[in-house]
Amino acid sequence: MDLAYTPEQQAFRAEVRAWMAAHVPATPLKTLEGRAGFDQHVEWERTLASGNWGMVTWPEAYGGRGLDLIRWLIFEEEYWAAGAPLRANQNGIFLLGPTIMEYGTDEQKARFLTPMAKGEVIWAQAWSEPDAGSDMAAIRSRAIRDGDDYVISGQKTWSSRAAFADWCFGLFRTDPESSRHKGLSFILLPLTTPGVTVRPIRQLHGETGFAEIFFDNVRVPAANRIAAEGEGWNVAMATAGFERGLMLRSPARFQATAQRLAELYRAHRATASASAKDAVLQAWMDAEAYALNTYSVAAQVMAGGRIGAEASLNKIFWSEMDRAQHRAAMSLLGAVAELRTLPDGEANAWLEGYIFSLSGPIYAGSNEIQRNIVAERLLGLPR
Amino acid sequence: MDLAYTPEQQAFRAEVRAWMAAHVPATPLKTLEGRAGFDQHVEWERTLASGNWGMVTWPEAYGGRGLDLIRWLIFEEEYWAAGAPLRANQNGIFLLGPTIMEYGTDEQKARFLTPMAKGEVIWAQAWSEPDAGSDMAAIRSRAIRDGDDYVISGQKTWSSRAAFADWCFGLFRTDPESSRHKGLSFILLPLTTPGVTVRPIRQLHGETGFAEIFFDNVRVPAANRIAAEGEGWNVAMATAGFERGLMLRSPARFQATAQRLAELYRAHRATASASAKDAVLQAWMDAEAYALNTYSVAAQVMAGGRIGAEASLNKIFWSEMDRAQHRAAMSLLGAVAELRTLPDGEANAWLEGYIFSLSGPIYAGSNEIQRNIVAERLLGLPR
Amino acid sequence: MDFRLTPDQIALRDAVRDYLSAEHGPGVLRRLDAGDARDPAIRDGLVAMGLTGILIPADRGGLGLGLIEAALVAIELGRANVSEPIADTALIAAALVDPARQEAIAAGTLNVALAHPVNPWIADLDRADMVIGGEPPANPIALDSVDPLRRLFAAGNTHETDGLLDRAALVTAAQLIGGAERMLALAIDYAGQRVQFGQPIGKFQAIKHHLATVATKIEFARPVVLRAADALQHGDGRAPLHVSHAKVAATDAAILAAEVAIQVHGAMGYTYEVDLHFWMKRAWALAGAWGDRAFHAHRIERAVLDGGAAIGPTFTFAKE
Amino acid sequence: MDFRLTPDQIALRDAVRDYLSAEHGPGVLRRLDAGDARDPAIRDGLVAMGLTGILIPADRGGLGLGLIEAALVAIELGRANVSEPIADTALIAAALVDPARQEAIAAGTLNVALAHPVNPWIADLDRADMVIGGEPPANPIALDSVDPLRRLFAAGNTHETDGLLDRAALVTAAQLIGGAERMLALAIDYAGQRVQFGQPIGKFQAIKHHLATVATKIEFARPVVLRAADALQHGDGRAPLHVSHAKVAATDAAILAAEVAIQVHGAMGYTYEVDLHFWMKRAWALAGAWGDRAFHAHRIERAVLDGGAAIGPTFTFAKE
Repeated sequence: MDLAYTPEQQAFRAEVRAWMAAHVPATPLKTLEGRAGFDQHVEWERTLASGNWGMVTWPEAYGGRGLDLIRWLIFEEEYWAAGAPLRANQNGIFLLGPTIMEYGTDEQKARFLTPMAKGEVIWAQAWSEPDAGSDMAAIRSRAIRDGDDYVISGQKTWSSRAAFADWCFGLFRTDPESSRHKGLSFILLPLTTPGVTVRPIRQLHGETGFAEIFFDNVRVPAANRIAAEGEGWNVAMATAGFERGLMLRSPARFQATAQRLAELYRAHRATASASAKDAVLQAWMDAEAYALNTYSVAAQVMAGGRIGAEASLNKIFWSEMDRAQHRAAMSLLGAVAELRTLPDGEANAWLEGYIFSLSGPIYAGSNEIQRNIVAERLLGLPR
Repeated sequence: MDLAYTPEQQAFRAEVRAWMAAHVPATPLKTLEGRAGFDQHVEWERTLASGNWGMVTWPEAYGGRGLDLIRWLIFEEEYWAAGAPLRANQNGIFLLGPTIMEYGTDEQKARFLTPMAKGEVIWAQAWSEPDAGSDMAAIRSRAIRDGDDYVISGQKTWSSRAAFADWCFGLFRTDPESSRHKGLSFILLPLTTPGVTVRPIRQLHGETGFAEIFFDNVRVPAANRIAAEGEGWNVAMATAGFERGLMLRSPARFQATAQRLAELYRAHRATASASAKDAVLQAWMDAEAYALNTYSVAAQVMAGGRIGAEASLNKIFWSEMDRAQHRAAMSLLGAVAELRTLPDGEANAWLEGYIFSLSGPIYAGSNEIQRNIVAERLLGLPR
Repeated sequence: MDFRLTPDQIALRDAVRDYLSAEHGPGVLRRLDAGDARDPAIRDGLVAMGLTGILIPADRGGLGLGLIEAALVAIELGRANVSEPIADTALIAAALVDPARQEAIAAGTLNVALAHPVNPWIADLDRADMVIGGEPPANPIALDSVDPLRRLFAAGNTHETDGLLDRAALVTAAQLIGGAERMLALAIDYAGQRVQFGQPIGKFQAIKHHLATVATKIEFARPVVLRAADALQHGDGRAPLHVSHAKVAATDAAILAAEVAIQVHGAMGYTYEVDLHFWMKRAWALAGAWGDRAFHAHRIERAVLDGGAAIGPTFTFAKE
Repeated sequence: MDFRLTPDQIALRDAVRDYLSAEHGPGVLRRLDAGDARDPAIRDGLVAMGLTGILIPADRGGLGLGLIEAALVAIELGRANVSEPIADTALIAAALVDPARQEAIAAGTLNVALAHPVNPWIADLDRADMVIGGEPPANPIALDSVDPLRRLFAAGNTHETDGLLDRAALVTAAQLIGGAERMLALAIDYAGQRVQFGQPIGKFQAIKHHLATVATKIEFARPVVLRAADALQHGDGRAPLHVSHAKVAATDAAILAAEVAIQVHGAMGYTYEVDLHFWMKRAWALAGAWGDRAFHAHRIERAVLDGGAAIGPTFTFAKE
């Protein structure tokens, strides 16, 4: 065990820090959930790509820098410390990208990865269906083979970024006789394909973060399928593992939240309750623990280890930490917590963050499902 | 709603208080888990009976005073405020007594209730079996009818008070062909009956609070059966309801604990953590809430209401409150929490209480079972 | 000593509940959300029921009832998520104004807005005929609450008004209890309908236990609110302590109910398509209103940990 | 930057774990509990493995390893519930004595007891050759711990010794982690065997979720302990903060593991018949040892809330 950064790692940190200082927009971008803000975020993706920062761990051949996970963590730390924007590209670089890297053909890698790293194609998820949320094996949308194409019909929902994205990836039933986990295939398609209709879903806070996608005899080339026909479930499980695992939530974001929470506590010290104080300390401890665990998992992965059901521990921890951090902030804010704009004129980011944090224990597989996975696969309890 | 005590209720409180002041032993009795302490506690039951305080809510004909539940609550408040001992008689007066009152014949009432109220017969439970704990319907001990008798064989366990008690009550399978909830009968017998062997179980803190009871062709008159043959499950469910419900844990005990916890906090104020302070405040709030809820339920019962699945809410609440109160005390005590005798020479009642509190969420139906009951019977969720 | 509601109290509660259940369902909330969040017809209906006169003596046109009844009505207002200023005017201000104004309140012709240093806002200032506890700002600035049915305005100069804070905190606690009960009911409904893995999700033990925990939390908060109402009604010196306990217990129950209810609803709970969000937002709003959790926890702390206030069973009720 | 254990560290950990698993099972605990709680053979075996020399340079007969290795050994001692004073002598005191005494410790001929103002007791004073941090009382008074395998004596005059508290708190935290892992394993075993309602109770979702929560708590405490060991090893100025975090996280994990494990065991967990109680009692004992939760929470509070100590990612590791 060696917990010192090398001089090269420190130099890398300095490089990221300097670039971010020079390029991160001075004023916060508009919300990613609206057209104007989305375009700003895409523009930022392209600015990132101009510095070759799209996805530092990817091979140089695909628009990356070929760096290891420690550098990625350092990159993320400096990225969030600089107050850089959310990544419009998240579905691509953190979910689909690793999936293609593992299951795609060389041709698919060449075709999809570089535009992803460059922010030229923004990806949406097309996983869940109205009756297939936590129970993803209940998928009914069909992709029927017709020559060199599939013809897709059905409905997807909770598709993040779909309102404005370029392409989507998802699971479709290619064997109409199959059920549950069998007969599914993992297919990519442009959202501009004829027969695709996207209907944004209004979220509880009025934004449109995700959308429904309707497919009406949508024709997609079979070359857009990742891995063999009928192998979609395994591919999707790997993708879901990436989602829950190392990459979805980098620790620097939670450390930044813990730090802001400590500042909020100091501003409310005179009136704060014992429970709020305890929650602030716990937030700091948990953010630290999450960072340490991430460095530990990254070291395993760099040595050739794979993240399996451990990703579920991760997802349980960060999602409940995130909710607890924001719940503590709401408690500290007291009477102004409910205001969308705080008296100082700033948007109430804690309120927005609390609302968003409530989705954490639900999405990417509800925490009930995650605890089942931990119990059965890691702890060996009977199914 | 009228939350004022009547002058009569106040006079009753004064009467209890005066009697307790004159009679409660000045020095604490030895532990109920050993022979000497048990005898002291039985002696105390008889002292109580001498003042006609055995069970104030029972009819005068059975050794009670015919008082209502409000008086019972007042009695309990004064009882615990006076530092009076634990009730050796608890199984009898709070569990079996109400069961006989509801299901027994007049003859059985006359035969069993008065000696119970007088502390002349101390009762043990004989419910659980090695393979029938939370799953009480898995009972295998048999009582085979032979003329006017039953012949009992089998094994019971977790029998509280059995080491020193006089009689036991429990469920036995009277129909050997039956399974689960059917074919069970509720039978009472003296622990001195030939063929009965009691083996005390050593608890984790070294005491022997409960015992195993082995039955080897034990002959018991059929007149000792409560309710009809094969009706035992319904009777036992009623008894278990009493156990979980109003009577097992009177609120005054938790209020007394909350008060002692506040005093403990004051003694450790300079060093206490925010989490401990919050836990102490929560302990006070919960003890108050429990008292208020009990008065509310008592009023319903006095008006002819019955306690059904609501008893499960009660059991969840008090058992988790009890554990949290004692956990908070352990945290406040810090380094001395582990000592069985505190530096001032006093027994570490908080440690003993914490250990005992860990059994609360387990016994009388584990809290997992209670939450199932609440969800299915009160909330109407599907089974 | 009788903790039961009287037959009259039960009849009042049921009448309000039935009326709101019939007239003020989720469709009304959606209509108000799409419009300006207030509808004179709702207010007129509540006035016609006599609710504006609940605390006002009969000889001034009211029902002559007390704070227990006010709390019971507030629970129902919370259950239905009523946003009309009737709670502020009729359940709080009515006890604090002169007889002539009481008559006007009972008649439904006077709206009172409430200001207090503990709140940075005044609710429904735009349609208020008078303000208690502060100078109405000359140019009211509308604030933007997460709750789309709330109408808040930046407070100007405020001052403390005797009796206002405890009454308002009590009514707020009662509304939170009603809201918590409704969120639990919505989650139970959804869990019975939503099928995953071939069965209603309400069959899964994890879902059952989440909901049982919420039910327990609510069950042991409700009598705390009623005790506070009784103590305040009778002028018990411990009423502020009891009100603070009520506000904390009701807030904690409502916040837990919201978090569990959205978890049970899954992604649907995160949308406008189901109704849950209206009650969650109200809970988040009321959690900080009329003394946030810290404010009331400190009042309890001063009494229980610092104070000479004795605790224990003989101090549970007011008038021993 | 590499958070993995080195092959040597893994080999050491596995060797200690395998040895204790073979030689120090629950049967040993029961034998010690029935006797005087110490057995020279256990100590001799640990000395023979070289564990007393773990922190001592090779030229004084030791293994010349560091606090990471000491923490790994302490986790295994906790997992096996070893009660020998080897942790105090070899993992804590060894770094604080002069070279001659280090040689004696490595050889297994010197036992050191530890005193500190934060503890009201000295462990294993009766067989100690020397005491660090206090005057041994002339007539040691034995104290009665809930943990039958602990031998505690009332402390006499104590004073602070540089480096002692943080090292001891670190080793205690590591033992708590090992104990928590063992309690989780015991509960998993029991849940797989115990049949109720016609199935192993481990099939019930409620049991699964309890145990998954414990696993999560432990998973995110372990690296905190290793980071603290590294920081202390390298003399990082933030080491006390990191040690306090480790003690709090390990304590919370162990107390939770104990409460869940006994709940899963049901009434059996409340008896001497199953082994769980040995680990629960150790957890309750170590929770308050070398700074209780409040002591360490206050140290964190001073750094995080009061302090100038910057927090954030670049302060996670020592030597940036």
